[in-house]
Amino acid sequence: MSSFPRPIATTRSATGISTGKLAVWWLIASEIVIFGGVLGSYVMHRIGHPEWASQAEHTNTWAGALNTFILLTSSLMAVLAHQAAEHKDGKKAAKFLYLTILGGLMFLTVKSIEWTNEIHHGFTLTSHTFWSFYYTAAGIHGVHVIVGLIIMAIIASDAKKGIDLQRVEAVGLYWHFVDIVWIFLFPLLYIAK
Amino acid sequence: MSSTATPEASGHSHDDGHGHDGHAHGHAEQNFFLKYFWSTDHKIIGFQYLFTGMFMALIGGFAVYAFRMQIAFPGMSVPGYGRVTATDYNALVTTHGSVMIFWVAMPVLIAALGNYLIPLMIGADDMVFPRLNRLSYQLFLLSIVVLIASFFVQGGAFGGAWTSYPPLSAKPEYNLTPLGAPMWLVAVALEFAAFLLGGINFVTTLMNSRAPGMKMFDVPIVIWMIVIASILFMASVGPLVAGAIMLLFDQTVGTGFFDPKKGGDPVLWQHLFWFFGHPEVYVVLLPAMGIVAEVITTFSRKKLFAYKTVIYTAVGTGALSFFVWAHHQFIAGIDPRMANIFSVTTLLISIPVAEMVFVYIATLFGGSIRLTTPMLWALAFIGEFLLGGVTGIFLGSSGADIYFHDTYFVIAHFHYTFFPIAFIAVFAAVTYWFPKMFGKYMNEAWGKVHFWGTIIPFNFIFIPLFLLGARGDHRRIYDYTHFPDLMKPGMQDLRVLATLSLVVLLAFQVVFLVNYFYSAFKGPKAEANPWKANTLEWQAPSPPPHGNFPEGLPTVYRGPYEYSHPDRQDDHWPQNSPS
Amino acid sequence: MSDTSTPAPAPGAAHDAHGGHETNYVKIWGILLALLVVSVVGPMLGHPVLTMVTAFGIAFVKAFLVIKYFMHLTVEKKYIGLLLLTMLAIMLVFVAGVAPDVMKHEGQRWTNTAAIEAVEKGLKANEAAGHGEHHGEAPAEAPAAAPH
Amino acid sequence: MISKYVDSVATFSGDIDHLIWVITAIVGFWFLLAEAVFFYLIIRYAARDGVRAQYVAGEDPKEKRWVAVPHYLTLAFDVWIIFSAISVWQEVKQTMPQADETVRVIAQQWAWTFIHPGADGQLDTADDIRLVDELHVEKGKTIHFELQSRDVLHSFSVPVFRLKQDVIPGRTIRGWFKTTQAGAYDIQCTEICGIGHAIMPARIIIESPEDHAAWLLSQTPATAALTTPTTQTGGMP
Repeated sequence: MSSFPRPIATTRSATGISTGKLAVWWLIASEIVIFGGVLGSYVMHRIGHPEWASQAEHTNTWAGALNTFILLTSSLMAVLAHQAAEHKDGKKAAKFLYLTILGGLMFLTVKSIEWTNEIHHGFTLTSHTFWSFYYTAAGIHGVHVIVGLIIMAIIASDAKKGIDLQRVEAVGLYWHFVDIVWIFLFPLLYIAK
Repeated sequence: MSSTATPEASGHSHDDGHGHDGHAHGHAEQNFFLKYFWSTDHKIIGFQYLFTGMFMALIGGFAVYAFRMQIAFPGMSVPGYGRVTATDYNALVTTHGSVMIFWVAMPVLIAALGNYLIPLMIGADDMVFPRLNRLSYQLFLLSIVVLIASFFVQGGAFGGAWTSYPPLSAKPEYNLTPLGAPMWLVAVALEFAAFLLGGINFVTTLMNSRAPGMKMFDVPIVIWMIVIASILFMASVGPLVAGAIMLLFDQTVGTGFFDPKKGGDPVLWQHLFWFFGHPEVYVVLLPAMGIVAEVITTFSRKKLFAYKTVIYTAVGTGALSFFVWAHHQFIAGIDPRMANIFSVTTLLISIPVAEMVFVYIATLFGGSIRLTTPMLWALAFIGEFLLGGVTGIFLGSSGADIYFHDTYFVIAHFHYTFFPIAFIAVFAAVTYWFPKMFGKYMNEAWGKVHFWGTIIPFNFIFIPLFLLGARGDHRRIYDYTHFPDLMKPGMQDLRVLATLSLVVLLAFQVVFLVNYFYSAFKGPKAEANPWKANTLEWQAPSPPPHGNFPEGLPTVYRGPYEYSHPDRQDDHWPQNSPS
Repeated sequence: MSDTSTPAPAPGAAHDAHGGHETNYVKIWGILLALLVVSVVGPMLGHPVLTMVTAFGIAFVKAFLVIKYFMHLTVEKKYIGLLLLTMLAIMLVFVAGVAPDVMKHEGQRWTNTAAIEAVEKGLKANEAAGHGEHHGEAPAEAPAAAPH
Repeated sequence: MISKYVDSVATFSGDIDHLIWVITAIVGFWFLLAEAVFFYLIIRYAARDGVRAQYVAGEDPKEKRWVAVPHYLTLAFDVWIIFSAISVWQEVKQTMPQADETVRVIAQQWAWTFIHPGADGQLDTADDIRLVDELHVEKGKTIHFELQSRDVLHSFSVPVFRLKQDVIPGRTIRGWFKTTQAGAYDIQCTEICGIGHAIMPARIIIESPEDHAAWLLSQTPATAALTTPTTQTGGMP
């Protein structure tokens, strides 16, 4: 990582916000509209189709709640990693990032068990448009989780060596955003029945 | 002025001495592949986008040649293509539309010029995320590979128009392109991903990496415009990205997001598409406007009239563009009451755009205008775009749109906007920045031949199409002989006139290509600032080396348009000149 | 995108504001978990309006807590918050423009016959499925969900 | 202007033509004025030896007037156009005058089916007349139409009425027209609907009351049954 010569441009900060963090804010801004598009479409359909309630009933609230718990906890780990990075403690930051990654992996595990179960009961992507939305929205979110995990693993291994500690905060922001999306997916897909 | 950036200036001068120079040398001895295909240098990536865009323009141009020949001479074997069947025709129309917008206008106006110009014009040595930049181009290239592959798969290329309305686009039994349709959609989605990454890079670079002393209101208009356009793109494309995933599932696994039989709604796609599709018009318009601002100020030696007004109108246009999308759907089945609201917002958006054009015309007042090739292109942009702009009023007026919707009037209208944007302004940019890009001059005489050989046929293509549209010719019809009312005397003559003009226009592009590539290698050597312009890129050597400013990154003392300042002997005043 | 040439604040200043609150994060996490429990328990009371309030109201509170305390948006530059709000507003504009066509199944001079049939058939099927609770809940869905 | 080339056959087609004329006059005036100023400035301020360009920032309100005044005028003319456009829109798309007859128009890849109500004037009765690619209406009658699609999007466009409405599967979209003149004219599909988009023309035949009555007689239920279009257009579901 450090072999790449970083241009002076990257080190400038006319706004006072570090470049990486500023970019993540813009990334989050553009993600809001992506999730907004799919969730907006879903909400409009859901309100227009009260009969979908009978499909929504079959979602597993407990799995959703467990995943919310896991993501909230991993968010806590991410913010603790950020705190450690602030104190220039790369080792500690890496430790918390690995815990965050563990949370993400647990989230994916719960998700796959849940989906396997649902697919076994015949609720597939194509069985009903409710389920199409369910799998698409949660699937897009899941892809974000996976991407976040990969990036976090790279940053954690750097942070352990004390390199680029400012990135810990940036990836944390992204992770909190992924968490917030789930905070809204949870009531939309699981609770509103 | 410079004091505002002191905390950063000190850090910068430190970097300047060490990191930067080592950086430039580190890249000196790369092999050809690494230098041109794996480079993270913003200028190389800009060139990659530019040349890829030019290549795609050839594809788009060939497609329009083939299907226009079919319209003018139904059933003929088109030289170089062969017989155009109905399936071919739809595929060609779709290819032309999507290629020209997604793979020509977007990469050239935003990605190529943005990459090349942003670091140079704000006095930085590169983009803030060079490797992200390279990834963005690679994704873009991948999207092209997918698109071109889709021409050769079973069933052929997608033929459901660039709007890709379901259910036609969603089901193979309707569109008969079981592979072409999903591949087209994947290509578009990859292209969006590439530009999202690029856009984040652009915005961050401008916000954080301006030269010391450069305030936001010292930034050249073209950079403002490219960045505003990137933001517009980021804010509008989201729903369509989501929609593309949904449509892809509809096509490949059989979900029913847009299938009324399964509880979906085809109208939803139209909204998702145009919610992006209309801001997209301004995404490409604004950079074109920015190019014109640079060129006309340089060649009329004038300060830009009301610099801040231009920025405010650009922001206003961008903001309003989120409220107008459904004017593409007036008669497409939306509730007629909504059409009233969208008609009002649509006509209101004409105000900031008109004001921008007025500002440019006012800039010419009191100037010292030299009609060089880039200036001719920039002026032609204003002159031609005006017609494109005013004809939009017909279509934005809901009542008149009932008749004009989906006719050739629409086609002529948006080509009077898009051709000036994607070609006239781009030619202005390419010829204006050519000495900077290659350190050589283009041939001026051949440049003017190409100019007139493009502008005159351009008008002879699209004025006939306005007339045909007013007489009821509707779009995407490969053979009008089935419609008695559309074969009245004179109508086919107009179609033939448009087609022949197109052939002439395409032929004249050869002049450009020869002039461009010959001059790039063999043209007379150009100095660093041949046009005596103020902006920072002209203060770097031509062509700029890796790292851009070998004598140290510049510090900025004033705005970009201080031409003919009364206190100065010189009629230009570079942004980085201390006095 | 306001004028961004203002000098950078001392890098530590903003961070120190939350640097010292090491226990705070765990406390916020505790609150978030408590809210999660409420949002899961809410629907068990079986009142549709209450469900909506606990589900979505609490989601907003949770999101607010994460944004304020974990993402430190409040100590970030103002325009970052404005940017995110603008994006949300854009989505509201989108939904407002689309809802009359997609969410509603009937309008001036048009009827979404397919959707109306699907709703009728679906509701009948739900009723036929026999569970009393389905019967009670399904029709209540539409009015309860409307505010969102 | 339009009617010189395309007949104007419905009651509202003249209003649309008039609207188009109004817009043409307004934007045409502005377009020519702007181009005239533009070319004048190019010629007047062409570079001359020894003449230096002026330094005008354009920030002074006095200078800005040159842009601000046209800007307010644009707004004023926009308002004029908006009011004219919306009044026409409301006439064509938002009002529904009392119907004399209702026809059902069913689009599919790539044919139109027109269901006429027949002698009793009621749809969905035994004497309905189903015709493919041919719509018969009586001159001067107010006709309501119901648009439906069996597969993809189509668009019901009658240029001589200046009328256009997309047809969406899953929806029924209603509209109206009232003819003013007899004759046979094109009905076009103006929304791309697959490879047969260009071979989806139909004709509207506007007949005088006598001719219409004769046509109605010729389409007795017995013969109508024989020409039922489902067999001709294939078994699209």
